[in-house]
Amino acid sequence: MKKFLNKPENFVDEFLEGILIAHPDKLEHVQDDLRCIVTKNKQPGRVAIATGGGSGHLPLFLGYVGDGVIDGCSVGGVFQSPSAEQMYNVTKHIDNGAGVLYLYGNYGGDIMNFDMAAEMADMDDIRVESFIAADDVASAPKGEEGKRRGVAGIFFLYKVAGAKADKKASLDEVKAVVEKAASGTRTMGVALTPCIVPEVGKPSFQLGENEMEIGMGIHGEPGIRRGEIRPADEVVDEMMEAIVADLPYKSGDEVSVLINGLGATPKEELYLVNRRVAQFLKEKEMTVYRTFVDEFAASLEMAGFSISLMKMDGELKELIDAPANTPFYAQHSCNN
Amino acid sequence: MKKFLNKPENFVDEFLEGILIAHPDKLEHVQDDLRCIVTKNKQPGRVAIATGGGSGHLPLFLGYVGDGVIDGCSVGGVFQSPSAEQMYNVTKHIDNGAGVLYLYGNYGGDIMNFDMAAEMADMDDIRVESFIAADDVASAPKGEEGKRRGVAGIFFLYKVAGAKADKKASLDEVKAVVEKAASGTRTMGVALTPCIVPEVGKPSFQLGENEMEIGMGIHGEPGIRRGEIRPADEVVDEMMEAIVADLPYKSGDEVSVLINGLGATPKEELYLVNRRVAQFLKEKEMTVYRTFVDEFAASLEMAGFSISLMKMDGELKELIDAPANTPFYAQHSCNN
Amino acid sequence: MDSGRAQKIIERIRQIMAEQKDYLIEIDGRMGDGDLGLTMEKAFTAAADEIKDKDIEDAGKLFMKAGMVMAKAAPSTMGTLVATGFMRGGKGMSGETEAGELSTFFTSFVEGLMERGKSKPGEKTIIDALHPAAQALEKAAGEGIGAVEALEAALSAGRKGLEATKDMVAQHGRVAYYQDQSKGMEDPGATAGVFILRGFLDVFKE
Amino acid sequence: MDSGRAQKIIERIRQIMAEQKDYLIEIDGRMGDGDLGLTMEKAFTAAADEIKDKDIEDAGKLFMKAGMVMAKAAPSTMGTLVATGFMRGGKGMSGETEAGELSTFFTSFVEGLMERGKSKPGEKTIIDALHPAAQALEKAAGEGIGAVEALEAALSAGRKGLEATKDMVAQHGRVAYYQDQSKGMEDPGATAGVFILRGFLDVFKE
Ligand SMILES: Nc1ncnc2c1ncn2[C@@H]1O[C@H](COP(=O)(O)OP(=O)(O)O)[C@@H](O)[C@H]1O
Ligand SMILES: Nc1ncnc2c1ncn2[C@@H]1O[C@H](COP(=O)(O)OP(=O)(O)O)[C@@H](O)[C@H]1O
Ligand SMILES: [Mg+2]
Ligand SMILES: [Mg+2]
Ligand SMILES: [Mg+2]
Ligand SMILES: [Mg+2]
Repeated sequence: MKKFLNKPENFVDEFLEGILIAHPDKLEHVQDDLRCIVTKNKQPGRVAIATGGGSGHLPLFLGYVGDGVIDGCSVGGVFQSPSAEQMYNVTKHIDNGAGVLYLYGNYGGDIMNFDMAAEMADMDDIRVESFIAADDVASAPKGEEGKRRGVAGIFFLYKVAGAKADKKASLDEVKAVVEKAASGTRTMGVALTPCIVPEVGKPSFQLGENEMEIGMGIHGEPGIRRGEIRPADEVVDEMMEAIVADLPYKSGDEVSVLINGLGATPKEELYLVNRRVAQFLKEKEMTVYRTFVDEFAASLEMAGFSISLMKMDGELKELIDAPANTPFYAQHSCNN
Repeated sequence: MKKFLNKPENFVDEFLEGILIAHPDKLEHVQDDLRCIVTKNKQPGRVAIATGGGSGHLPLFLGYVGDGVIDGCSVGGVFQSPSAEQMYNVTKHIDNGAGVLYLYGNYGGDIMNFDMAAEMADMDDIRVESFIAADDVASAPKGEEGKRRGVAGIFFLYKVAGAKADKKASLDEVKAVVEKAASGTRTMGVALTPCIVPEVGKPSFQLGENEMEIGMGIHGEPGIRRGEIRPADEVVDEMMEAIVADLPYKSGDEVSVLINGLGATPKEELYLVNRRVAQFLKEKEMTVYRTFVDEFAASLEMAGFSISLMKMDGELKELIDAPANTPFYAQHSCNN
Repeated sequence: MDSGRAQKIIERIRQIMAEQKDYLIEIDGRMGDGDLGLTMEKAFTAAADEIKDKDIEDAGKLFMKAGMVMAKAAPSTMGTLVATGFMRGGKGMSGETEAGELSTFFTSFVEGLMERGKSKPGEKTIIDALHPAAQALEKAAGEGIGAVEALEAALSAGRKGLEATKDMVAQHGRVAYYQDQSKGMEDPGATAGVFILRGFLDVFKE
Repeated sequence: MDSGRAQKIIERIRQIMAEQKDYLIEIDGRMGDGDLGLTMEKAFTAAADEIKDKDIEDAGKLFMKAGMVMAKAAPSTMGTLVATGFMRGGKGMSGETEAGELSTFFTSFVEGLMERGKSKPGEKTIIDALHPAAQALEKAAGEGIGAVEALEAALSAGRKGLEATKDMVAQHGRVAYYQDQSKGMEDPGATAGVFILRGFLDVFKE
């Protein structure tokens, strides 16, 4: 296991300390719990957005806490849910009196804990609504969308939710725009190498020297096809066919594109992938509104990437283009 | 070689295409040469800043072309210099009538080509000044600073130069502030795994299963010590001792910190490193002005990181805090 | 049930989970992430430590407290489910006889699981072990049978339920991504459910 | 020198570099990045292709053109140096005799290298092969010796210079990071310099 670590059991708390030290103007933690990260810039009256999930996916989840995006995040162990109590403590802290939207990925542990946290918040008369991101096309067939995993597409949802909340929209309005955005968002990933959870110390799965797995989840969940590595353009085409067919996205649609690195894949390769994605969309007579290429939802040092599309409309364009200023993601307004 | 590629010989041009497609509002290329990347937002009267170098280091070098930073970049093959003619074409395009600063890293091929380009520009009566970044403490002993490699610290120099140029400073003033910033900037890196140049197809060096190399360059140049992987805090301490002793940075100094991932190292580990860097500086009674943690100067999929310090003064603080908006780096003013 | 017995039960389950840790890791690791052994050990260790010196008179309250501690200590899927089970079971526990208390405890426990997990019997989960066990306890309590015998019936029903999970297709959690491949294997959560039943029985048999 | 001969020289060096590609990769790879074989092949292939059908009367202009093409095609350290050498050599080439032309060509070539590389003899570079070669040519030209004999003397001086690089400590390029470790090995750039000399001699000997 080649990693920069001290004691594996301190991994999460130590990197959280490093994050809080690096961004003292933007982030703080609730009470004595490093794992409850909240924005320093509370905005009275604004709907607050909370997320949470296991560690190991930076910038997910806490990286989007900040201006224009989300307000708080509870942080679990590597690939493990935070506790309901932590979520509840974040909720109490970030609530600006306008209610809190829980926006997180579709994983059993997270769901149960967010449900428990919502019940606790309810006892405090904090209004909570929940939306569970489930954008991974590869994780369940069409018709069973509710069973799908939430992956990198959640970046789009955070961005849209935060921008809508900034406009002093109500909790229901924020949730509604997230629902709309999510209904047009689909993702698929591919992995070349596994990652190692520090406390486990060995890879959770193996891929052969020339193998890739299309559709693999960000914790190494099985994908839809394992096979020999193919030229990048062919890999992209296979993924895009599946993504585009799922919604389906059609000729004339305008979409935003997110190319997400899973950890070890260089930016050069991500942009090489973007080239083919753009060509593919052009061939299908779709237009690209905005393109985002970087690591948004990683899986430690896994090599691989995912492609997400979000169908755009006038409102979503405005929200995607609104400014953002978080430790892991900054954007000027009308940024591209 | 596990990579997302088509033909290795097309790697550079294909990722450049992907970049230009992703950022159509910000970037364009000169004439028919994809490898001459320039900002779309020319600013009459502003000193222009050009850089260039081999591919494989994204966001270096072209990633900083944009508002508030640099104006143009010539792009070479992987780890290879671009040609003098490409540099010259970039120079001609970006000159706003106030002269051009060449700001690039200390590598033989780059120097010779930038020198040739400067001679060509001179024939066109474009005033060119050059500054060669050489921040890597590990690459030559104190007293031979001029032989040192340029690595991630160049990010600080770009940022400072761009912000100074934005203030309508003259070419000499921009160069002077870069000289000042560079005189207080030092970097050291450590690598755990090599990377593979697509056209070569195999790693250029080998590190044992439990080995790290402290001081390794971003093309795999030899470092100062190869040995067993140690706990992260010990690795950081060893690097920080060398960096701090070199300038030297002293008690009472205020510094900005840059933790740079070399490619495969997860952000979690980079922040874990930052925790110890901050502790170390505190023990030495230095204060941290700003902290930057991300990939700034990568080496494809190499695992490892580097630490850079820049000594701050009032002017440098103002320049570091000025806004920036490039495809690979955005910052609001007074960002942290 | 006095709270001393409840304390012993938690402690006994802690022992069993510690002994079975590697086995749980192994069976969860076949298709899941292999954390179940760690989770169960962590949950019951935290609970046992917390309630060891606590002066709680009421056994139900003690189980609730144990559940709350587990939720903090082990917020993974099974950690949260078992925590919910103990909280709800402790809250719902009532009755004149020990068998009656055990019946209401496990009935509420399973209700809690189903609500929290949005799941029901037949979906290859811990519920498939504990739901038949709760039914067996209810029947035994209705028939006026003693606690040990009632728990023996419950354990046997739980084991049958566990065996039956082999033929089910997983609907929840990571293993659900493997769908049909999960056929033929026992559900690891149901295995942990059987261990919980055994912990109760062992203490009552002392 | 007529431009047909200059054309043949470039073509001959292209052949040699192609034949020696793997060898150059190997020796550059010991401490450098191993690209030298690729660079030299690329540079001379591009130059040979470019000037093949060009109607340039003047041999000096043809060498200059070859240098300009190399600079574009192979902008690495040695590519740029050799390109500069050909541009400067072609520009500086003059004289009544062939040996005189060769002498002025290589003297300017080496001056170009030193200026461009900010380097001088003794620093374990291509200069250590070509500087003594240029001196040998100057001497031969002064003595009125013919081109073939002059180039034979130059090649032999270049080979001696190459041999002498073994004892030098590298001051430039990637290999300089290895400092003392570079002792005992010939400089790969100087090796390529000897190949260039051989290309000239081979054509004059035809
Ligand atoms: N929604 C659910 N309802 C009831 N039980 C569930 C549910 N989801 C998972 N389980 C149980 O949890 C077990 C897995 O627990 P655990 O290993 O903690 O989950 P994971 O590691 O996937 O988060 C399964 O074997 C199953 O018995
Ligand atoms: N400044 C310099 N002046 C003269 N020759 C140099 C200089 N730097 C390097 N060389 C020559 O270039 C050779 C290496 O060329 P090349 O492999 O293209 O360099 P790199 O791959 O390091 O950019 C060295 O062996 C040496 O002969
Ligand atoms: Mg990376
Ligand atoms: Mg599990
Ligand atoms: Mg788990
Ligand atoms: Mg070389």
